[in-house]
Amino acid sequence: MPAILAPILALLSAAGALAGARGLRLLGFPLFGLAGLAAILSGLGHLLDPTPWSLVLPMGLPWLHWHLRLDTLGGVLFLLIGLVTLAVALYGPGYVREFEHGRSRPEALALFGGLFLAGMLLVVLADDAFAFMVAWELMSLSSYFLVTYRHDQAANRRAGFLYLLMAHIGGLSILLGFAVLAAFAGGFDFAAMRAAEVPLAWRTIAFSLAFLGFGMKAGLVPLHAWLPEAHPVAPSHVSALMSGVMLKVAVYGFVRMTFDLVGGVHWGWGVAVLITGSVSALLGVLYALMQHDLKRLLAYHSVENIGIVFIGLGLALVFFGTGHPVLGALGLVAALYHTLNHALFKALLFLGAGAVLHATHERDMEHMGGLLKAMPWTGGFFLVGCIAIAALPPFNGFVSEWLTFQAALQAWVLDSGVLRVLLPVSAAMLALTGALAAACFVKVYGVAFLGLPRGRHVRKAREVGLGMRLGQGLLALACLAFGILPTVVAGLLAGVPRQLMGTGLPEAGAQGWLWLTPISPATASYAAPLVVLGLALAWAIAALWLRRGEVREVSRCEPWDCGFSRPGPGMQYTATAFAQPIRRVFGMLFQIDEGMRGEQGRQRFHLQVGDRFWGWLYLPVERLVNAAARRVTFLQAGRLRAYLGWSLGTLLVLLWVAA
Amino acid sequence: MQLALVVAGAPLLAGWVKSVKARLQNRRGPGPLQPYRDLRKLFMKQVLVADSASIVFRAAPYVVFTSTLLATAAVPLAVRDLPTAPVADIMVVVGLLALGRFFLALAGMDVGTAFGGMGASREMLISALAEPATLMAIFTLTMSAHSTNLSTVVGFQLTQGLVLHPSYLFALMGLVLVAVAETGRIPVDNPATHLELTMVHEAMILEYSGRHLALMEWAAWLKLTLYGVLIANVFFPWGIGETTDPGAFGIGLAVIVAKLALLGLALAVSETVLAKMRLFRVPQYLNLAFLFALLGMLSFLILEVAA
Amino acid sequence: MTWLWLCVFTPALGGLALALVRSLRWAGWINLGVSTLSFSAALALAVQVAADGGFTRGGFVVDAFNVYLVVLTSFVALTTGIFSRPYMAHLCHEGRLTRRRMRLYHAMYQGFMFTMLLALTTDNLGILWIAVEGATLSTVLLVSLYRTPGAVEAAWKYFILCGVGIAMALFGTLLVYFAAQRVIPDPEAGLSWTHLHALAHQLQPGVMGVAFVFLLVGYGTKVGLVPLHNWLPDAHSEGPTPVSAVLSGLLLNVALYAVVRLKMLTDASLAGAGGAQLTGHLMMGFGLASFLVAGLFLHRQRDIKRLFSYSSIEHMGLMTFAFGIGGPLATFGALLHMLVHSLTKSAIFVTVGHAAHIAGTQSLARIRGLIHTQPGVGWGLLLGVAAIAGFPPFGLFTSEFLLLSATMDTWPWLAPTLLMGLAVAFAGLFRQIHPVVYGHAPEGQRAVTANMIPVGLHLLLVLVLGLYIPALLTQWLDQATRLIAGTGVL
Amino acid sequence: MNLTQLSLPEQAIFVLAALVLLVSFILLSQTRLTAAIHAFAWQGALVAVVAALVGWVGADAHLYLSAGLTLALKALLIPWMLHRLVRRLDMDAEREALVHPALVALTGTLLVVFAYWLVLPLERLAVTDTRNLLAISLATVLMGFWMLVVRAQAVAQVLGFMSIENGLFLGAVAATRGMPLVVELGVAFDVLVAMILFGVFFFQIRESIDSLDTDRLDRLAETEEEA
Repeated sequence: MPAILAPILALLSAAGALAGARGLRLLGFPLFGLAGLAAILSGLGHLLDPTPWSLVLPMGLPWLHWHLRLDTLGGVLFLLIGLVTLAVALYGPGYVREFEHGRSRPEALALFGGLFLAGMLLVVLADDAFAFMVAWELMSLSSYFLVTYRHDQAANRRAGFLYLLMAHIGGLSILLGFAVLAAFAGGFDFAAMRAAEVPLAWRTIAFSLAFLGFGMKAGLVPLHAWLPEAHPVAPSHVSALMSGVMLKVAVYGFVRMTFDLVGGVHWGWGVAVLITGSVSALLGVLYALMQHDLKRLLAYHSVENIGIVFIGLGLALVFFGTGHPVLGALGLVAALYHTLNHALFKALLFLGAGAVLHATHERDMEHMGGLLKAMPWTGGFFLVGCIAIAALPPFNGFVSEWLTFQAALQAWVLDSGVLRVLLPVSAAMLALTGALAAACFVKVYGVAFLGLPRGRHVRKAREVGLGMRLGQGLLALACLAFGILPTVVAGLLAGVPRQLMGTGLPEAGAQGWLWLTPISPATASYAAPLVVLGLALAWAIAALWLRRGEVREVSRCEPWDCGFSRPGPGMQYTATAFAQPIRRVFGMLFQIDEGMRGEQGRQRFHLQVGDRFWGWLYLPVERLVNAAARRVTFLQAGRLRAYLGWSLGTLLVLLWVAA
Repeated sequence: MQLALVVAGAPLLAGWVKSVKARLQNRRGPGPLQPYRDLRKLFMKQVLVADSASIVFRAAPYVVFTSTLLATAAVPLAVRDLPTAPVADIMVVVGLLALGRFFLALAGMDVGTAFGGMGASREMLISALAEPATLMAIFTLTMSAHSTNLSTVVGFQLTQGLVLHPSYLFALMGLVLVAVAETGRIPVDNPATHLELTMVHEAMILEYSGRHLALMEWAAWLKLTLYGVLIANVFFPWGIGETTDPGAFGIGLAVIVAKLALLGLALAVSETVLAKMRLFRVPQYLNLAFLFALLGMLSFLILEVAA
Repeated sequence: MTWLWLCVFTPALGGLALALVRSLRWAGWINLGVSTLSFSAALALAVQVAADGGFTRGGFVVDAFNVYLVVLTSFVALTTGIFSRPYMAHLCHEGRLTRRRMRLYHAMYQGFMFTMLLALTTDNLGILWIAVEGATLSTVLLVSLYRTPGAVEAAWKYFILCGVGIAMALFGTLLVYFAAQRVIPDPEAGLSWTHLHALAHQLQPGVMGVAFVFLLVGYGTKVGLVPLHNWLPDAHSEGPTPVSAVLSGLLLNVALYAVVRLKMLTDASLAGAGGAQLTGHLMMGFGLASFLVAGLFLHRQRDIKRLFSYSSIEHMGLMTFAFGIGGPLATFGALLHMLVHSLTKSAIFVTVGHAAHIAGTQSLARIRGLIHTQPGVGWGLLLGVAAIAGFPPFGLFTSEFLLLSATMDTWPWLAPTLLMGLAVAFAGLFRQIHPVVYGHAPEGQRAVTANMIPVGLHLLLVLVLGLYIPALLTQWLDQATRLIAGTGVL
Repeated sequence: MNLTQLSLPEQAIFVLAALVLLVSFILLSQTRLTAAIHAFAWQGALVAVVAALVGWVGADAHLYLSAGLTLALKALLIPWMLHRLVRRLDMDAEREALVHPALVALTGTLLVVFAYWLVLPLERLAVTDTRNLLAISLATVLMGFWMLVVRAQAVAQVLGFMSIENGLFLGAVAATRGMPLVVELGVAFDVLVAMILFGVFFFQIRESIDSLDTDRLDRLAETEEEA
């Protein structure tokens, strides 16, 4: 089906704004869902048959119309966007109902939500720099309006400003990257850029600009600061779209630009990407561990996962650059696989967080607890999300990290000793990241959903409506499916490197759909279905065998707790306490302000864990600009004669120059 | 078949270690078969569940047990090429163990007692720090064997015969340290203590009783055995059966039992001479492990890859 | 030709008539009527030109370059008139203005339009000068209309700086005439731009070089190039809002138009002597300086109208830079930028007028929560700022995109500077506007009767231009580009 | 060229032009307003006479017209208006202290030199034989500009502005035998309007800062906006 349908439907859903406050629910979201469906269909279509679809719209510049094109890579993104959008469309109506009577009315949500989706889809479709940039900035701008939707808190305004500013800077750097390519290609359409012969130096410049721009959008350390500010403050279904999809669009842009347009990759780029990715992954998860605002924590995890994706991309670049196309393809597939997975489970988690927010109006985990009993469905889906993002079998997160490991483990084929060391070390960092992520989600789930309720709101929590549960259920199901059928998915994804670089993964599915053997059966194999089967069997046996006899029934009693008195909610381990050992161990990475406040008797412990990069990068830049601004004011001291002096001086100097 | 053996044998190893320890501390401790009695007793007992506990609490034991079980299934015990081997390579094994740990920790936090949370928090810290070391050690092996399938690795070892790899030495040391940490033995954790502030593993299963407790304990012993077998068979594979015919199988079985007995002895000795360390010494301990593993990797890349 | 006369001289007559009309209500409507007439005449003229090309007759020249500016000017005059009728009437009721001053305002408003259109269409450089000077004279009293100390001061500075600057331009014109005398015997034709352009290659390079410097300094003062810009923020911030709108939207454009016309002459004559780059380099230098400095100034503003006047300086700098680069792409971009910038900027000033009216102040620190008080104004301001900051799909992005690619082709190492400047300016603009639009509105802040039609119209046009440039406009711009840069883009 | 070859009126032209320059020096350093206004009137008259003589030498009629125009405007009307204003603002006795008179004058001479250096290459091209006046006129323009820079007093600034106009007109006459008539009329009209507006502004400034010292108009500045 024609890919253009999806963005058109998205634009139509923006028209839901016209239908008043209830337009979003009754008109916006259904069209949203249709757009998602269309995207899924056309995406799958292009994964199955790789012949690109293309179209030229008579828009934009007179001599440069909008070129649209959808190939396999675009197909992956369409599939991804579609899945999340569909879930959001199911989830949204229930979620936004309460806004209809709030101060900030939902028309803005409908309008900019639709534009946002259309922007993302068009970015994927764009086949010339101009259309790409228009769609790109449309995406940024509309998402900015979504971030500032709840603008009565000053924090949200700050977040929105920071977000828009960094998005703009990133966009400019991307634009410059395109301009570099266009200067050699003699045109702004991607076809010309692909064809162009660009010397390595300029290729590297273009790559660096793209890395900067897309990295800024994707939230790589140290350009991540906007992400944990902006994502949490948007309405949750929007956070799901931003964290789940928009970051992926940035990844798409990077892949498109680096592998497709710039071409002729150099392994040095791979090293840069690899290191940045590893650092982002590790710092992302460490900062996430320190958070106790649920959505903020999830946002930091986006930094982590994007880091993992870029580790994969870095591996791909290294292998392609050193002439091992198959391994490069493996790295690329691993990265794309993780992109897909992260979209699914991060959207799932954000929707879950939204459901909790909806039910308890509470974002701070320190006030949650025992939600599993109150909201079994949400709790169950959230657990799936946690297991998936913690990269535990048999869910999808594990598969992509496994593939990344497999790629990293092939370092021995490389000639350069440095790379041989670098790859395993980054893999080790990946391992550490994974384990910390597991720790973090034990904390999240244990504190939020298990134990005893810590707050009044939470005690009164109710399960959310059917639509919201369906939305989460869809994503949870997808997580499981992508985890159990890795061979199929990897096979589909392998089409991307085949189209971009000319090599796929010949071995991946060679042993049949049951076995995932990325390089060769002898090297490594993973049969997810069998693992699941084994788990199920073992469980069944154990359960049946143990449940026999007279000791079947379970009797309840109050917890023993080493014989201490009955534990109250206050005695539970808090999120902060849970993270304390890790805070101690990695203390140097955080800006910790910790101590006792208040006078004798009524002292309170207070703890502030900040992001070091503010002090390292952002504030200095701001200071610099302000200083420069103060400098130039001498031009305008307010005295007319001084102004006249400037004019006369200018005149004389110019005359002297001219004559 | 072999899986059943492992499952059956696991408590024996634990018991063996216990009794040896007792001897070393010249006490007359319980015999090596004590764990079986414990299990029987627990299975007979009725299950008490804290009223604040949720479904996760009750499901956890099964998940922990089954995931550990599955992990064990992938490790060659007496014979090399198991039919189950290619299902899961070493990293899947690690992943399965992590899954078990994940639920263990969740169960710890479920009841909402202070100790549960404490145990979970510490357990996750230790495991997180142990992970890279484990992976590094494994990478060293797998990179020399060009494979992450355990049977392939073992086979590689056998075929190349007795070669002294400096890298293996480091990897071995690293892996041993990690194994000690992962299985919750002294000096990282003390399976015997119920002293509130020092518990890690015990703190998490504090609220369990009856068959749940039995499964938890059993899973822990399985894990111990698994690491034992891993170390034994990957680094000293000699004697393991090449084929599945009963003869080879028997020999392999005898050999592995002997190896495990030795390992258990070593463990017991170390536990007697060492004292448990503070929690915040553990990171340094695990850094040491990571250092070993990294050295192994480096020495592999520097000294051996040319070969 | 008749259309031209109608378009140019209606405002003159209207101005005279309005000087006599006493009734306020009528004055407002007459003002509108005159503008409408002139605008429709301009449209007719444009269609005619599109049909059968430009012409030079009776001391007037109409070609692709100025016809679209004529349409733009009369259009902005009309929409600003729509806005100003109720707005000024309201000021009069508030008692900030006496009836006499209202008459002055209306008369001068049309007078200003007359000078603008005359300057755009005349063929005679001398008359061009007179018209631009006339523009100063007609607006200087409007700037001081409120008679507040600030207004008087601003007006005085505006008067002296521009007067002196323009005087330099006259000397430049004189030198051009001086150079012309050797090639054009007829003294009457010696200042005719068409004649000069025809024979430009024979003009004495030395003289033309010096002449261009005088002209650049002269008209550049009116364009607001740093460091000649100092009058601009004062005049914009102290004058009534409609005046700021037309100053920013039209006057700067016309001044730049004059500079470009004369650049064409100078280039042609310098081309022979090899030093053809002189004008380009001068303009690039001025443009870049203004662009960067103004961007920095944005960060320190406290007055909302001052803020946007600096943004005008920034954009004029950008255009000057583009014209300085020359070449079809940059020229096309600059022409487009002139169009979209004046549309956007006048829309913004109209919105700002409403905003200041709502909050009862121009101080950025005290205008808060517009979106809550009056969503129309709030969104208008927000979108306008997004447009002026060069966000697609608004038209300014298109022109900046072209400009950037042109820079990349010719002066690659200037491109990063350009982008840095854009980022700085953007940050400065948004950090000021963000709290103004969002957040809680102060107590007792009421919505006012605001006529957002002009704003909506302008922004819509800019939006459309960002997505799709109609063929007619493309044709004009391309012809203009051919005229200026020699070759077109199509 | 040497003057001996020139006819008497031509020599007279040069003399008068030199006087124009001299007057602008006087303007520069003259601190009493009324005296300055007189000096300006003389400058206007001189320029007018120069124009007339050039017209007589070159025998073209329209220069007479513009000469008359200048005489009426610059030598009579504007000075008279200024006088009235000064009297109505009772500032006859007003005198303004110059900061460094010597330095100011010295810079003035440097400007003259600069003007000469700049114009020298251009003069060879002139068709008229009174081309050397171009340097003088440019010098006058720059001097007027310089006067605006050094004098803070509003009236003095107006005088500077007007003397720039004088210089321009002199240049027009000298280099090109005047501009096309329509232009000159337009310019004259603009100057007149400008003068009227100046008059209006004197009062506005006066009532806003009860003085005409423009240095005190420094409310609108960037530097004070310490955020």
